[in-house]
Amino acid sequence: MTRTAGIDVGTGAIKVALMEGGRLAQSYLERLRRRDVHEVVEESFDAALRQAGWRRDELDYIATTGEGDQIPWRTGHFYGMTTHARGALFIDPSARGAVDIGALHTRAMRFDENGRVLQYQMTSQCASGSGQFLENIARYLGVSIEEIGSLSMQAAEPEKCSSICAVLAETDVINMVSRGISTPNILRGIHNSMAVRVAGLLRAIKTSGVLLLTGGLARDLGLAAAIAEKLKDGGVQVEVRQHELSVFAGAIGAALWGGFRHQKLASRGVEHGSAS
Amino acid sequence: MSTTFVNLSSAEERRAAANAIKDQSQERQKELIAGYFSSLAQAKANGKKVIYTFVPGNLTELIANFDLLPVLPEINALQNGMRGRTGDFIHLAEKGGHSEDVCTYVKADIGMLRSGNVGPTGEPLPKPDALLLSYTGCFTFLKWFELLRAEYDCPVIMLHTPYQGSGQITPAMREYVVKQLREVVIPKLEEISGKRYDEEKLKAALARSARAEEDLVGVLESAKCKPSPIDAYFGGVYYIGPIFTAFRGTQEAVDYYQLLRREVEERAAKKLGPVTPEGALEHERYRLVVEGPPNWTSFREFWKMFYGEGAVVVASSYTKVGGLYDRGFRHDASRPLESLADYCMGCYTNLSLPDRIDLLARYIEDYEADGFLINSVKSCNSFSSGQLLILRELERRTGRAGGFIESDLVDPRYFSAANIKNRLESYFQMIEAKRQRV
Amino acid sequence: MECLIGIDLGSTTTKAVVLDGEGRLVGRGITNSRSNYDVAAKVAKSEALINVRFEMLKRALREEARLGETLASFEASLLAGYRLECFLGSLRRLEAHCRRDLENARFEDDRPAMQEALQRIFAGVEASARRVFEPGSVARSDFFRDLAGSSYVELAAQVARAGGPSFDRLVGVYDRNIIPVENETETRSFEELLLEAFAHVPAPLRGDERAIERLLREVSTRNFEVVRTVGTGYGRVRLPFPKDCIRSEILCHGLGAHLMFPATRTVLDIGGQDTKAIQIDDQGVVTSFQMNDRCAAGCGRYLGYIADEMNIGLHELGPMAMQARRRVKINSTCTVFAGAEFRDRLAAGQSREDIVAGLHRAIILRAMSLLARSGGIANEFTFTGGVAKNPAAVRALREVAEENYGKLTLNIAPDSIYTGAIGAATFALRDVLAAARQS
Amino acid sequence: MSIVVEQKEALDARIAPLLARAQALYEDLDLRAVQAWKSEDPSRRAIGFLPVYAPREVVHAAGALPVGIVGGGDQVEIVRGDSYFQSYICHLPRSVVELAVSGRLAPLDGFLFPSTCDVIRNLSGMFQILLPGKFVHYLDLPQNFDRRLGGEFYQHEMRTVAREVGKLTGIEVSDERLRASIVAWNANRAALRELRALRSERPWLVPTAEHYLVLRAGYLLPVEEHTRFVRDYLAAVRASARHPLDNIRVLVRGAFCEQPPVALLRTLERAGCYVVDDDFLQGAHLIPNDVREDGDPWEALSDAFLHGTVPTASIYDEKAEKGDALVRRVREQRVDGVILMAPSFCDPALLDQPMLQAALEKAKIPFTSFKYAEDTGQFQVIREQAGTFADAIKLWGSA
Ligand SMILES: Nc1ncnc2c1ncn2[C@@H]1O[C@H](COP(=O)(O)OP(=O)(O)O)[C@@H](O)[C@H]1O
Ligand SMILES: Nc1ncnc2c1ncn2[C@@H]1O[C@H](COP(=O)(O)OP(=O)(O)O)[C@@H](O)[C@H]1O
Ligand code: SF4
Ligand code: SF4
Ligand code: SF4
Repeated sequence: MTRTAGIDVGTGAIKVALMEGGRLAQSYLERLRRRDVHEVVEESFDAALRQAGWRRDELDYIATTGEGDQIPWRTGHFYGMTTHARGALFIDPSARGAVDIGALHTRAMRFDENGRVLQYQMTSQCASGSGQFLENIARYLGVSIEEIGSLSMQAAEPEKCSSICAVLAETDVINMVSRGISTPNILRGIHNSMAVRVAGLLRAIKTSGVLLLTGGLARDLGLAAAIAEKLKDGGVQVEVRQHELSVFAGAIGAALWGGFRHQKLASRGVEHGSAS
Repeated sequence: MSTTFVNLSSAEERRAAANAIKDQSQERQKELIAGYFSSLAQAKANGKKVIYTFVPGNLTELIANFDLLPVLPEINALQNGMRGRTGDFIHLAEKGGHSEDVCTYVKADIGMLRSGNVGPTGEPLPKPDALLLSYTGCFTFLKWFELLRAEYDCPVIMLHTPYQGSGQITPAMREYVVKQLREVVIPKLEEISGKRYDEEKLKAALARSARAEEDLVGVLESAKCKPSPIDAYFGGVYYIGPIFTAFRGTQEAVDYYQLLRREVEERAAKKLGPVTPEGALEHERYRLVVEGPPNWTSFREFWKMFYGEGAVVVASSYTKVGGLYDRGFRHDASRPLESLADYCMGCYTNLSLPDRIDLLARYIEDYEADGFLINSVKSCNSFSSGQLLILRELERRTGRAGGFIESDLVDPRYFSAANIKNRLESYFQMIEAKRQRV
Repeated sequence: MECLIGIDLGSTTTKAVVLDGEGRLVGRGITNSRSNYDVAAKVAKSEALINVRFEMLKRALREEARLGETLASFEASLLAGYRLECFLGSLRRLEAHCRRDLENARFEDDRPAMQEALQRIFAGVEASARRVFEPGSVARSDFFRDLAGSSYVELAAQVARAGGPSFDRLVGVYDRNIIPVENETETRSFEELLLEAFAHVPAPLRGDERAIERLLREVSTRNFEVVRTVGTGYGRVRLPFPKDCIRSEILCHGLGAHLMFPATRTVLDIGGQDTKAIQIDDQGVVTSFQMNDRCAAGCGRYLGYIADEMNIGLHELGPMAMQARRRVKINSTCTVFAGAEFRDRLAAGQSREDIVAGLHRAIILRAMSLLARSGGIANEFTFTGGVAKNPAAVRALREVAEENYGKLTLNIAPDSIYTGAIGAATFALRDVLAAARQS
Repeated sequence: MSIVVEQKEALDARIAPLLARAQALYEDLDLRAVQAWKSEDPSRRAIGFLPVYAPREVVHAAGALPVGIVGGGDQVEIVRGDSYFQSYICHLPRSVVELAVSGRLAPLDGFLFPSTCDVIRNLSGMFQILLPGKFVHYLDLPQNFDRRLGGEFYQHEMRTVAREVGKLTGIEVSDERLRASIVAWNANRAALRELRALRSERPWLVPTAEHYLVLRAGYLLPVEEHTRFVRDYLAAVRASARHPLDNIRVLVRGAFCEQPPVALLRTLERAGCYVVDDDFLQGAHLIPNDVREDGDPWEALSDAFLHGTVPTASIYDEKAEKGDALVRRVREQRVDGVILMAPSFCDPALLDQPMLQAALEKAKIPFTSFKYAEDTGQFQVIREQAGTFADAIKLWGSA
């Protein structure tokens, strides 16, 4: 059976997915926390293989995505939106759209039942509304990342906060706190402002049907709710979902595409080992 | 009671008198504009054909010559802006692939079209029978009509108007435009309307235009009085409404401007300040010259930031976008097509940058302004590109205080009230500080 | 004494100065404005007035206390004791808040461990504070938040490593509770504080205790009449002042710079969250200005963020950049992206010093475009705001300015952070004089 | 086809010096090349022209060197240029002003501002103020394409330019001289056509960034020299051992005025896209085919402009054909998709996009779009967009 690996090199974390015959055999995540990327990639890949009891030379294809095109021992590289779309489809076969909210960038894509990306959109050079942004806010509020979602869900009167700079947010947030606004209301306000940006991207790609949140922030229920609400207000017919594997969508997608390429090349009798 | 005989002693009475004066012309202006929009709504029912065209360099008299009705997309956009409809329209256009970066008039128009082409007054707008591109000084216009052509699949009549790059209208430029009028525009309009071009009729209309223009200049120049009886920017946009849109060359316009001028002269004689949404301005603290269009989505709020501080705009370039009359140009029945050509090429945004600076510097001196302010709108490169150099040159040449604020025409996302207020506040304090020095 | 006060409610710090009737600068106070603006204004103002009293006290001591050569040490020791008392006051309030927080349900499982951990941490913070406030030692910051925060975080890490509750949990308690503490003010009067400070002064320095105590009490209760207060700054609209007591920060900065350097024609102020470029005439009247805000790129916070990313103190950043050898051009505008670019470049083998210098140059280039927009740089040129304390920023500014505008006199005053407040106070003085002339 | 492998070729010994020269010219913001050319003969004059298109033949015929001014790219630090433009105006004019106020345009004796957009239009007035005494001319290109109307007007404009430049050089532009210039440019056009054909046929021989640099050299070199240069480059790459990569073929549209940084072009290629056709430096190939060499040369130039230009955002699309023209081009060039890439805040390019998109959608041609600025320094977003675009085509196409 074909064994492939997908490695998603992000700005916040490294994600590894090992696939066997179209099934997810192993997943592994390691946060970067300001460490050397290449070292963490090596470590995480080895850890994943160890957990699965595999050896590197048993792999038919090692696919990278994200910032992974610099990894010398990859077989091939696929770009972020290609892999997130494929991964999303794997995780939730009814999904036709995905939003990947990463540490710095947010990407939205629409795809067909084969995982072929039809349209996509990505934020540009301002980190307002990014994952990093939310992380900073949580830090100023003394809330751990895991708690954000459930706190946000308790909000009764979300605070209005439009386009806040990710860096100056500190002041804004502290200001809100000192005005007596509760943590849930602040968080939901922030979620709402992020949702506006996401909704903008989604509108641009004209998505409809089931939308899967992928990437690190997919677990954040508050954000998911905010996005769903924003889309509903905007008259967009979308069902927003998330999944515990969401964070691995890129890695899974890469591994799947690797398998696809492997078959295609093998069927043509093309030899391929490592890329270099 | 006739206002002329009131003894204007108390502020209360003065305000009452001011409002009484305001009413007549304001009512008349509202009627004219409302009448215009309902005539558009009924155009098709009345068998009238419709020409879309733009404000700068508009050929209203020529369009009327063929009994056609002009629709002005910019006016729709700005009226929609004042009514708070443009945010959604712009959104809709951007959703359809229009960039966030481009002129919002275009997007507001496209958005309105996509939402069923219901005009600002809630009445439907007729489809165009042709698009008349009579001013090409703004490149966005070219694109705008290319876009509309794709939407409506109707002919575009193109009049290329050369730019006054060297600061003047040369004979070659005039000849080129007249030739296009004669050989392209008129034949096409004849074809669309099925009517013959009637030069005598045009001459009569141009003569009426000139009369209204004379009175408009009188009104705008009344701001040289101290205190100024008008606000030549916020109030000014109401004054220019009829003549810049569908009414130039009509008797209605002649009458309206006569009435308006009379009222303004009365106010001036009584040393009354301009009318604001909160009554007559009591105390004129700052006299300003303003360059650039206003913001429409927060027009009232924006205006209040001025009159709230006692600032009166005594001259503005925006009131010259649909024709610059205060340097002597008038439509001229004795040279009909030539004067139309000069008109098209003479609107404010067709002036070279050095010429714009000269004009503004003259306003600052002639109207004895304390300073000048640039409202730079994101939409309009025609206006905005180069304004920072204008600012610097004016400061250098006049020594008056210059201010710079940024907003947009009809995109509510680009009006930051707090920011503008902050800047204006600092700006007024700056004028005050300068004054105390002297 | 009659005095005038100017308050500059900045986005990062709030500054207050006190002028006497002759317009002499007699007191300065600063605090961080992160929390409540009213409180910040109040704190800065009382700090400034306390500063005035300390000056008076010094004069009184010099003239009356006959302390001889121990006078200087006595003053230093008294001041350090005073600072320590204030710090400990805040620390106790913080501890109380934290302890109350532990009653929250989320600590059900590990309350005793948390209590014990807090016990150790607070004891440690207090001990280190006593070291920091030794007379003559230099503190990393003037603000309780920064000082207490850094030593709390350090100790929390130790406690966590030693098997206590997790670091995140411990720091979370701090983050939640520092905010209310910042919004409270000291409850003890100046007199009480001063007497407690006096208790910290070592015996050999104390001299005639009773006489000195009398003196301390007397100065503490001297009356000031604050004739007028003018407010300015980013947060000025939130000040509870009548409108005519508020001036635009642009005007205040212009005037303040003029007072410090009368030949100034161009002023650049880089604060925490906004940057201003101002042109003034020979009387300090603003002739044009430009400012930007709402985006951290190009403001002081940009460097602060980078320092946080690198886990070093803000004050270390400039000296590090001074060691650069090569010029690095930073591609990202956004602060957060610049942080990521910083890591990428490190990974690509570029030196920390060079990259950090590139970041300094980037913020200065943003300031240059603002300056250019306001009308360029005319001689003399004054640099104010917190970032003027950063030597690398100053160097980059001088370089770029001279490359483009020729040789210049670049002024930086030790009081430069108070520029806006000085302007505001001077406006207050002028208002009073004008009113006097009128009547 | 093979797996994506980055081509790490040691530059061919014949190509390397040519590229080094082109790169040096590209970086020559002080116009040292112009200074050198002028110093050979003190009577020589050089005239700068802004994007998009100017009839360089006329300047040449008047004895002056036409020099293209296309901004400062990512090479100049903008210190004063920003003070002239609000943040919502494209980047090109600010670097042009930066070059002007820092004295780097001093070797030029005059400037032509062809009608391109409102920004360039107003920039002509700004130059009149910033560089008093210099010859600054706004060149109105016709938007009416009738030979008798627009044509006559344009000929009048060209004659004005010829007269004014002639005053600087002391040369009167005769029909003979103008015809000779047309011949010189026709030779250049022929060389460029050949280059473009080769690139379309075998894109791995002519990488986008190199194509760009070669074209760009023509904005600084005398035309005859540039023609030789293009021919040398052609010969060198034809003889090289470059081999194809697993890339898709794309066509780029929208970049007609402000130029993308060269690193961006490399990014596109690295992300898996061979650019086989583009509109970078549009002015250099706006009129792709030869201009008539017989008859009245003024008329020939005018006719070429009226009827021989490729559609571009700053010329009125009289016949509503730009969408069809793009689709036709896509078919001719056998590309897999189109990248619509416009400068931020560029009204002409961005207002054109919805029309181009509509045409592509109708023809079911894949496309992607993004914005850039001449000083864009971060390519992550562009790389991902282009890469995803290439991925989709590769995975689903025949690759
Ligand atoms: N013709 C006019 N002349 C002077 N001022 C006018 C004129 N028309 C309107 N205004 C001023 O502008 C304000 C806004 O007018 P308008 O937009 O018509 O109000 P509304 O929002 O009630 O429709 C009015 O309150 C009035 O003070
Ligand atoms: N010792 C220092 N060394 C370097 N930078 C400093 C120092 N102190 C303050 N700063 C910088 O100054 C900024 C605060 O400046 P300030 O003028 O007080 O801001 P504001 O007026 O906006 O409150 C901080 O963000 C920091 O970047
Ligand atoms: S760019 Fe300016 S002149 Fe042109 S359509 Fe827009 S607002 Fe009007
Ligand atoms: S606003 Fe903040 S997040 Fe956005 S670009 Fe500026 S620094 Fe970055
Ligand atoms: S990039 Fe676009 S807007 Fe800018 S100068 Fe060129 S054509 Fe004009």
